[in-house]
Amino acid sequence: MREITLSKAVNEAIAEEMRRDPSVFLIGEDVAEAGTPFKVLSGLVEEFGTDRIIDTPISEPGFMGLAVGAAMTGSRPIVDLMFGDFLFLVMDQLCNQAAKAHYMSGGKLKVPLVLRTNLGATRRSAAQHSQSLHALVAHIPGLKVALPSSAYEAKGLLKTAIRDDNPVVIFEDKLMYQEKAPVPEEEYLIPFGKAEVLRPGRDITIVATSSMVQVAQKAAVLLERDGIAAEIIDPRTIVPLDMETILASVRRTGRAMVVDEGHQSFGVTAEIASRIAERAFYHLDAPVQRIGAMDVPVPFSPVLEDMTVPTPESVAERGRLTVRGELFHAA
Amino acid sequence: MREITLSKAVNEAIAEEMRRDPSVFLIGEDVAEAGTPFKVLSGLVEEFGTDRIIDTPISEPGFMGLAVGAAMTGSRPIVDLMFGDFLFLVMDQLCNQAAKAHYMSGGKLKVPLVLRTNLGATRRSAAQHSQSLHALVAHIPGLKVALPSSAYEAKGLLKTAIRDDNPVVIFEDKLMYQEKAPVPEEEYLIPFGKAEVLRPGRDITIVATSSMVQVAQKAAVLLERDGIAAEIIDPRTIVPLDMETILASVRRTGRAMVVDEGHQSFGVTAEIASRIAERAFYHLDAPVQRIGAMDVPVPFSPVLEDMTVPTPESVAERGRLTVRGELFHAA
Amino acid sequence: MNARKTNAEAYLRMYRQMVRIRVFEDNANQLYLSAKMPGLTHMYSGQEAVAVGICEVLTRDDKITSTHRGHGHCVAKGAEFKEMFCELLGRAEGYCGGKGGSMHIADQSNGNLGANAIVGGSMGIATGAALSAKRLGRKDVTVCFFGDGATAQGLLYEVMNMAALWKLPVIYACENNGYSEYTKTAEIAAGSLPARAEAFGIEAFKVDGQDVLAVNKLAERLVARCRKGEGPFFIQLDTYRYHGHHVGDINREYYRSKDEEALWKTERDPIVNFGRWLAAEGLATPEELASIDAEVGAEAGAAVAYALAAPFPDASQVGRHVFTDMIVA
Amino acid sequence: MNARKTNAEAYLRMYRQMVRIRVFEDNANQLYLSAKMPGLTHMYSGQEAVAVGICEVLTRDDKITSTHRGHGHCVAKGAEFKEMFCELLGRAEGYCGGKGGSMHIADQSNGNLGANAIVGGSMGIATGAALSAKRLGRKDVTVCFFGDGATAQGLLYEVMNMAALWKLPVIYACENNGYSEYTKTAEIAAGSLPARAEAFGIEAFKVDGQDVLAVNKLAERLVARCRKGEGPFFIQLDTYRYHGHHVGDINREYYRSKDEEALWKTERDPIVNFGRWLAAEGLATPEELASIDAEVGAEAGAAVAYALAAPFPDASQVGRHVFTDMIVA
Ligand SMILES: Cc1ncc(C[n+]2csc(CCOP(=O)(O)OP(=O)(O)O)c2C)c(N)n1
Ligand SMILES: Cc1ncc(C[n+]2csc(CCOP(=O)(O)OP(=O)(O)O)c2C)c(N)n1
Ligand SMILES: [Mg+2]
Ligand SMILES: [Mg+2]
Repeated sequence: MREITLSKAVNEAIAEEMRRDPSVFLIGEDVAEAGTPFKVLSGLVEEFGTDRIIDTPISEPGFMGLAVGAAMTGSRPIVDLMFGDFLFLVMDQLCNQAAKAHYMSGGKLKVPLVLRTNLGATRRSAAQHSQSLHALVAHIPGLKVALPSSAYEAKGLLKTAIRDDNPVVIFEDKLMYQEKAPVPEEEYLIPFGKAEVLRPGRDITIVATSSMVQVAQKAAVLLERDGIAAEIIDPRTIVPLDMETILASVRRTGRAMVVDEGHQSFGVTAEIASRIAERAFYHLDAPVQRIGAMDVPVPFSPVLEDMTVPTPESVAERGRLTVRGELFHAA
Repeated sequence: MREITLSKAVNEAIAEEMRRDPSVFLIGEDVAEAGTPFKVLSGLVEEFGTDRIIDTPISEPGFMGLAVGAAMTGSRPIVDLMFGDFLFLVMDQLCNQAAKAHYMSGGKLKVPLVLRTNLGATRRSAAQHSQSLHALVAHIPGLKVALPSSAYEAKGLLKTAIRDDNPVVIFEDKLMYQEKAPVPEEEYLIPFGKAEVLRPGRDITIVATSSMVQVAQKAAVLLERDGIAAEIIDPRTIVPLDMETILASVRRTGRAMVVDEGHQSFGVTAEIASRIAERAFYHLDAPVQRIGAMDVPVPFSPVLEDMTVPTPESVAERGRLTVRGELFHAA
Repeated sequence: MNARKTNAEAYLRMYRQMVRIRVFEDNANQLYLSAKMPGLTHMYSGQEAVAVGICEVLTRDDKITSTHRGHGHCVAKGAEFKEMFCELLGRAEGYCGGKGGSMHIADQSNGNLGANAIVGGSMGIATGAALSAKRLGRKDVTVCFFGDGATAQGLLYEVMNMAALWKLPVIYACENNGYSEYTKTAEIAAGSLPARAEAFGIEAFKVDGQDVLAVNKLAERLVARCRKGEGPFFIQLDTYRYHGHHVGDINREYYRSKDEEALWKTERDPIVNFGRWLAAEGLATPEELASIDAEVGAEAGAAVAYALAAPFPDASQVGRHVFTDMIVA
Repeated sequence: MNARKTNAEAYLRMYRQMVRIRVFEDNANQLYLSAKMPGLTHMYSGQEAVAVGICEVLTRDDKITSTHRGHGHCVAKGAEFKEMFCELLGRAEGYCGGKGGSMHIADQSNGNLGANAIVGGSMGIATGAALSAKRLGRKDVTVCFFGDGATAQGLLYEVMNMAALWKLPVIYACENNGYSEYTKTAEIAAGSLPARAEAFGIEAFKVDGQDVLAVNKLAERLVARCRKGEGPFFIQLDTYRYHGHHVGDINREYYRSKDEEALWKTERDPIVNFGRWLAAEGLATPEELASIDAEVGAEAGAAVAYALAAPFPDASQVGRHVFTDMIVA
């Protein structure tokens, strides 16, 4: 199968959906000629014109609001939010308006919009350009949240998001934009709420999201050397969250770790770990392990920044301790 | 001991700290003559003048930003955010600026501010005036988060917050403003990060926050009728979070429930439950139970709204099932 | 049909709509005072000429966005009393199935994209509706209603900038009732409101918001220009709210004198004055007007009675409509 | 000391400060190009007269807030090269202990409350610093630097409104370099920027941001008026950035022509033109200016060498400064 970058996969998803449905348009900062700072959207304005690939002023709350109104009135906007950190600026329009309009109107208003943004640290971009804030939006009823972990998933999930009648927030991993993966030429969609078992294993289940899927995969290779077979599950969407697949695995392996790049406390690892701990209680041979980013603003200095995120080594080490029953030292 | 309302307790805390420290001022909408819609601040402007009790335009991001700058330059602002739901409007200034400035500046800048706001549903105020959003801010490193559950705690925690050199978000329960509780005449402070055991019990530990403390207490009375002794712990602050007290209790009772009025998914119950499940793993006789608000926008109609929040009956029922080992039916 | 006749019809329709709003609010207030309405609500009484003068020139396809003080806009844009009272009382037959209540009442079938409990919260929505219309080649115009207090929200300037840059068919209708909750506008708004819009290249107007004909004439002109692609526009409509900020705001002399209230009510009432004008012009007799009042009163009474007897939503509704395609357990 | 002499000193100080900024940026760019600097950074080159003309009239107690393009403000407000380069390279001795980097460089000892990676993010902070000064009876003035692109953030209008209502000692200094990333200002800003401030009752000015004396004179007057309680003010300073939006923005002809760049660099360079004027007025010989250039070059070279050899922060630092009083494990 051909291999394309995540960036290209996103670009294709948008182009295909825009060709298919004239009500889809894209709005954000420097999305047209510039094609975004990450060059993800290069070429789209040439095909679709500035009427459908709309450059905005630096007004995140404003264009987020515009998207909500447009979505209520027959359009299907895709909002391009340049950095996930800017989510804080659009929270009111996203969480008080977009997320609630369908419910508050008793189902009469619909808000089919997609908010495309990103997550991920270690780009030496410091505290305001490195956050992974997906846990925040996952806490708000009415928003679906997708976390692709490869070019393949990025394309399939984004296409599904664009066709969804609800507001969907999709986070791309900034570090992955230039990474290639096999992506079919033929059209495909990836359903929401269906986790993927990326690697089978009998000893421990690793649930990993977005950027942490690769980390988990490398950790699994390290664990293999020690004779430990890790099963890796990628939930793909955390709202809706496919607990059935996760629980089936944990009930088999008896052990689980959850790895996510958001801050650990009050984050995604807490939700998934507590659901596992509750619903696989009688199957667990060891406490469910959570590995998130440190609870610190992301520091600029590379030596510090690298300490804040889970690594293949730290994940493997925790997996080893878990399987060997040596966790007391880790906790 | 005299009994005063939570509203009065908050008023006293602010007055005492303003008398003590001239760098403290308060800023928000209709805080002066009007004393806020909840009348919590009545009388303060008469004592401290409009120079220290400052009425603002309806510009939440703006006055939150002003508070950050004032806090960096020798003032200790208290921001009055009329409804907790408006947090979405101030997230950037709170989470990208206030929370990170101390860290990003390597400890040079300090942001000693308090954001006073509220939480709690069942006032028939619908989806944009009923949210309990404390989990969101707890996820952001650099913010302390206090959740008083009585007039006594409201006063002591707020005084501590005002003296703290970090940004602190304190949530008052709207439904409790007119409720009285014993509050000493003498000055006192309540330390952050120290949970309180409000009721001893041997069978199950109930960790309850803010508005849910009273619900838990009523549930405990119901459980007592069935011969079940519930221990109730109020963490008082969730950042910092006193896990030692909670774990000591759970290791004794072997069972735990966490009750919180925020949405259940990706919320406070997940964090506390997953920490308990991990660190009291070998002491647990039953899965840790989480009881949060339903994952739905708060509906207006009373019949629906009342279904969305934990009640003494629903908490007691879950406790009963947990202690009796009948949880399969509940999960 | 001669012009005079057509106008007369429109005039009487506007009169009736203003009366309908006033009567709706009086009934809503009664429901609150008699503890039959859950929560609380913000009365539009006194501001009727604004909503009616503007909505009279809008088609059903045109959109509006509304505010926490939204009953007037809802009625003016064509809503029915029954569904409105049902919504205020949290009943299943309400416009939002009881899930929205007074602060979120929406009626998308008539182009009302909803009240909003976040002050300024709908400014983006209105502008986005205009963008949508323009992009999809539709002719509809959107009117964004908001109060003087809402002009303090930065969002307004963000969206006015984009509306101006992209020439969107949207009208920012600022209802200046002189107060932002318990505070006089002058204390919270520096400079000049129309000048703010003009600084973004938006043509701005001021009009007496108690004079339904003046409002209507201006709106007619601006809506027509919007349809021709000459928008956006900004209008400051000076008006007054008769009640407290919300139904529970009773003792309000500390921020607003009784004399001031009395003056507006006796001298500047939009309904009374318009009624007098209609009579003076020979467009309606006092009896005809009185019979409109009576009809509306009866309509409201019946709707209230209906709503009070209407069923609450079924418990199964609580988890519906979080998403279009999943039910939350 | 006669007035001429004092002025000469101030002029030469301004010249030197402008050169220091230019040289700092050239070195930073080199560090980036040679892959010695982590992340990326935004060059201030071309805009020196703005930061220097304004900061020359500020005392150490006066505050500034800065932007993602913040090195110029930092230098102009009194920062040392060593600590600045250490910060850019993530070293322990940097102004922020290496935790902030280019986009968060702050130097509170000289009144610089920090660069900010959120466009517009420091507008509230600046206004709050002014509120703080006024409330606490201090005389300091705050200057809020931001770009033309940042005027699209609604926050600006919220805080200008409050600054105007409360007469706060703050100056909003809008550095209009004609671009907001890869987009021309005209495409993202409707109307007129100074008019926007005026609509909020704020006196607004326009000045040639390439003319350090013009900037300095205006700033002197406005800062003095701010100290007397006559603030706030708004200044639009027309200027130009020589480099790309950030160091990695190399191929930029699709949004900005090489001719345009060349024109600004050859005809309107603030340092060259000011140097010429100094020589023409007999305030400094070309040799004196050249020796300043040389001194600054040596200073920068030494600071870069120092920073490159300086230690990174200790691992134990990662959990410090999240809070003032707790360490995160
Ligand atoms: C974002 C936000 N801030 C504050 C409030 C509380 N609040 C509700 S109405 C109101 C005053 C609004 O004044 P204005 O816009 O003039 O409308 P009016 O009430 O006069 O119709 C305030 C402050 C709110 N609902 N939303
Ligand atoms: C809130 C926010 N939105 C977008 C960005 C990305 N961004 C960084 S600089 C910039 C352009 C700023 O333009 P301007 O204010 O004119 O400053 P200049 O770069 O010209 O100095 C943008 C869009 C950001 N950092 N923060
Ligand atoms: Mg008003
Ligand atoms: Mg610029």
